[in-house]
Amino acid sequence: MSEPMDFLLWVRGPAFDVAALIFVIGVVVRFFEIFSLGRKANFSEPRGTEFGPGMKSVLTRSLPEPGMFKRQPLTILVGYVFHIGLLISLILFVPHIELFRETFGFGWPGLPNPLVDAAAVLSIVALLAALWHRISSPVMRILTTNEDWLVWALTFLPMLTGYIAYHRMIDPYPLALGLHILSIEALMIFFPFTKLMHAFTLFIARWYNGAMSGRRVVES
Amino acid sequence: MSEATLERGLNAFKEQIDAPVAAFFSSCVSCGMCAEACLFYTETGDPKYTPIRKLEPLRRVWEQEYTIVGKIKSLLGLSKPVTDELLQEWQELLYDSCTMCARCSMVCPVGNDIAYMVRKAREGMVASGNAPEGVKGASMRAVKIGSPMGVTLKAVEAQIKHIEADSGLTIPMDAVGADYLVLLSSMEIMNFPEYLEALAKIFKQAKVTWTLCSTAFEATNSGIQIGSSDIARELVQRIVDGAERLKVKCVISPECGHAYTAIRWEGPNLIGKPFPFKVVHILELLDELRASGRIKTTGLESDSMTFHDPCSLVRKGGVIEEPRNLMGMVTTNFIEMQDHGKWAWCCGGGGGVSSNEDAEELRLKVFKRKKEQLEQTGADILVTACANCRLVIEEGLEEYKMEMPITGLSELVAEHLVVDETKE
Amino acid sequence: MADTKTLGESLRLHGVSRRGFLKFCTATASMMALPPTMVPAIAAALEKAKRPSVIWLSFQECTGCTESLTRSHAPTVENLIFDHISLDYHHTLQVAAGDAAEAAREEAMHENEGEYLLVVDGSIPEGNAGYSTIAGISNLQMLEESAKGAAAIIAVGTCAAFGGLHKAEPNPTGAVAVSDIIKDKPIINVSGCPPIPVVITGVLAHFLTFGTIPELDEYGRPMVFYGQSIHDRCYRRPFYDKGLFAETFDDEGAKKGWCLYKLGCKGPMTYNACATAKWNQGASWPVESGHGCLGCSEPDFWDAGGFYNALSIPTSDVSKLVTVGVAAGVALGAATAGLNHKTKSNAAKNHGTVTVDDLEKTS
Amino acid sequence: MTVLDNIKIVVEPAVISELTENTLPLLHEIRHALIRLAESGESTILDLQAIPFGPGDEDRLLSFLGTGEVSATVNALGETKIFETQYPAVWLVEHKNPELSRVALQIEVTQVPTILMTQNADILDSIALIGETLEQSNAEF
Repeated sequence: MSEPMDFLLWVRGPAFDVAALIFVIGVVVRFFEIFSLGRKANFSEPRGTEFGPGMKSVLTRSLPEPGMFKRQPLTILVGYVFHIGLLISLILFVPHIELFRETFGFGWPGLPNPLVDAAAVLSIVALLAALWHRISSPVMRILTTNEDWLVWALTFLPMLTGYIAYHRMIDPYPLALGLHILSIEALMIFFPFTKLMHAFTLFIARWYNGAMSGRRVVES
Repeated sequence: MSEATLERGLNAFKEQIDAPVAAFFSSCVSCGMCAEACLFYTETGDPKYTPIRKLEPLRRVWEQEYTIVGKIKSLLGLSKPVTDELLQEWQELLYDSCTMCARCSMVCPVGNDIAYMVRKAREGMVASGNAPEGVKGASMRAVKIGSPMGVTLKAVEAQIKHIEADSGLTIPMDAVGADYLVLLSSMEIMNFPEYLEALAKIFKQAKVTWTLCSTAFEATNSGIQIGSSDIARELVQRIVDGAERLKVKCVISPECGHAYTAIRWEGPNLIGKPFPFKVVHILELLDELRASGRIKTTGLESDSMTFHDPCSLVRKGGVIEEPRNLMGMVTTNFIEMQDHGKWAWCCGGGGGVSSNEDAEELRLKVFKRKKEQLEQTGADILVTACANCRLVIEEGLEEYKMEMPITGLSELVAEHLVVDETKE
Repeated sequence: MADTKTLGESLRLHGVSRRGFLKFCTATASMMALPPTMVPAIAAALEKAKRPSVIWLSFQECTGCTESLTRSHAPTVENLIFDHISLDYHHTLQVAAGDAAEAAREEAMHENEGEYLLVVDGSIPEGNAGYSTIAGISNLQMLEESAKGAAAIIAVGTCAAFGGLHKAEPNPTGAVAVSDIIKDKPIINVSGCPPIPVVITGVLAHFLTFGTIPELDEYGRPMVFYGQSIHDRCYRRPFYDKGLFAETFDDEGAKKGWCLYKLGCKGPMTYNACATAKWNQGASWPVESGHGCLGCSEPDFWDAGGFYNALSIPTSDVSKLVTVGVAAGVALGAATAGLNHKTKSNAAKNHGTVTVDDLEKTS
Repeated sequence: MTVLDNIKIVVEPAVISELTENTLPLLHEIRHALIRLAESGESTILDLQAIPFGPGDEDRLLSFLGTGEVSATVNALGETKIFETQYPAVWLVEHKNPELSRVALQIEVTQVPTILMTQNADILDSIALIGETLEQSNAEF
């Protein structure tokens, strides 16, 4: 009789614990995996510094080179809309902020819900466009592995179920909310072991690129 | 005698993978943006040339050897192994269709330095015997004869005599205690002796003491192009020994782009310690002489001129401002290409591609990109600072039946140099 | 005890005029949360409605549900309803005691076989039967006996509907809901701790009026009362949408009546009629009085995380979880790093210098 | 009760301009009901107890609606107060029980609220009653 509620309690309880543990352990392990491979000392005489340019690249790689925008506007546009929409939905929606506050002990003000809702819709549309692009672009198709489909689905489902839960399109609400949380748990479990990890490692990658270029005074 | 085996190749991959490589592979989301930066893709439209895809063998080794997921996948039999067939197939992608121009490394949204990884992937290709014949031959000649084009010391000496006779300038050889050791690329010796003559003229005017070295005249490094640090080390060691023997303060890399990368950035790491001398690119030195007023030019050209940036100088060397300062010394009508400096497009012949016969057809096809860039400028003359680029562009222009004189920047500076007529 | 008069006849006997009857029907429609357009249909049905027998069983409970019902406001309308039902057994309210009381139950069951309404409040212990007995009869036995001849069962209160407080972790008595035991009868769950009185009478009125059970949701609750969440009907909802929240119970936001989500309001997951029916003669309801909804009409609400934790917060201690995760990650990561290091140094050891003589592979 | 009477109760006056998100849609609904009434003669009844009012919302709404020309009281099963608001055809009907608690509050958008109209059965009863009285008086004379 009470399955949806049992389900909600399960995803908010034991399932969340398991997912969060796997997520945290996985991410930490992945960092060890990466950094344990080290980097050889560089004996060449530097022209410039590493740290500053590295940090600069961390920021500047978020902006596309104008020529690339002309060649591949869809990737860039979809990338922006999706990521901004995702970030707004993820970190500026009050119920999510409460979760962060509970986890880290501090929170921040959220956005009014209709704005978050609009961002989420844009993000969902962008994800669908990204899927279409992945299917139709020869370059993306040749690069695409099963992991890419998986990662797309893992990203899409939380957005979709979040939208459904917010608009109460599935009854009862505990089921809708439960599905949303479950989809995020799936995301968390797979996160460290798939390219979803790029959300963290891209900062490392960008820094290395910027630092190695900075050493030669090339703006990267 | 040992031989190349798959096992040695895999071992080399394992050795080469470091934290940046792991961070790069972890970050790739298969967005395909790198393809748009690569002339082998933009000019052919063939998605197999997408830069990040060229690293599939390296990526597999990384995943299977250095990640938990990869190990689990291997246990479950879900991993695709790196086989000799795979490496054979990838030879075209890692050699024929990559000049290591690093343009892709500049556009990757997550910051992957793809060229850095291609360089590393080639280590495994060499060790497993999957390098192209042309590049192998160049390495063989470089190690055994002393130059990838098979130029011997005798040939160099002949050229020197020729230049000295023509110009009345002196070209010192093995002069101990000179400030600068001048290195040359084979192509400069054989195809563009003007370069050496230009240096002799400029250095005389600027009162720079310099010398050539009989045991280390060749600057290019086939080891870097084929992707073997062991071979590259042997070649760099010759230069280090020569420079130490002649007690020079500074080694001058010739215009050739990859030679600069090899000696300037890879050299010290190959021998595992800092050099006891400095390394400068010839353009860096010329710009320094210009800035300090030691060389002046006159009779500036009025023909419109554009400059081709060798990839190794800009994206890998940071020598971007210097050639522009020097262009200002020789022409009043300098036109930049649409994509220049760090965004310059490769001529298509770098990274060993020009010495790889397998790649010739493809190289000429993708030259279209450079040709269009050149056409857009409407310039009368093309100036560059790399003998390899110059030769590749000449061939390309011929293929596309386009008339455009090409000249080296150092020669151009020498041509307009104000020479004091004082007798010694 | 059996009465053959219809409700219409009974009302006219009480001297109720036709305008009075219309008014009564209007009030009943309002109580059943049915639209005013239903009034003529209600009038026609009530005119012919027969007087049903009701047996009320109380098991593991606190009598809060009965309290809620008997202290309900607007007594006239409900009184008329109650006047018209025959409450043949309710051990808290009835005068009879002991054997006489049980005899009354058996008689009502016998006389109205297949037609009486069974109302249950409280959960049923499935563990030791001795946890809760009435007249020496275990709750389980009494329920099974009484359910056999019932036309329908109304499970009043969250305990009867979902197990309630007793079923909360660790559920020492093995408490279950009525629906966990009785599978072959229509069951209407009127959840809430306690349920809104007007909802209890509304359901009775519906059964009385139409002789059928109302449309139910997936938890067996009448859609008219439980069809919408507290959140959707909450007058503070506009503040939620604007992102205006009370952060503490005494801050400016609280004083301005902003949304109580952050203070743990379970309104979004709770389906009940509090926002419209309200409590204490329509005076107010929990959210209006400044306290978030506890979610009392939902299954397992006792175990659904702290009453003062936002709904989006997992039930466990997340910070602790993260700390444990990081510690475990570091340990496991160090092991992985060691493994990677070993692989790499082995590769370095196995490195055979590449010379130009071994660029070719043997075929 | 005297103790309770000592508690000071402050009633804040309703401000019409501050119609909230709960009351505004209702006004729109009334407007649409009026249009329906004008076009097709269809009446509408809105049950205010089904509307999730916040504190003061009801007062705000009622003061916005104001009072019009007609008011009436029906005494049947307690008192029912009916009045037309300042918007003609918008009626407010409040049903109370004999204990004076409200049992229903409705807005009727119609020409005459149903409760005011005499029921057909009552007309027949009325004919019979008057007939009876006349018969009796005839008999007396």
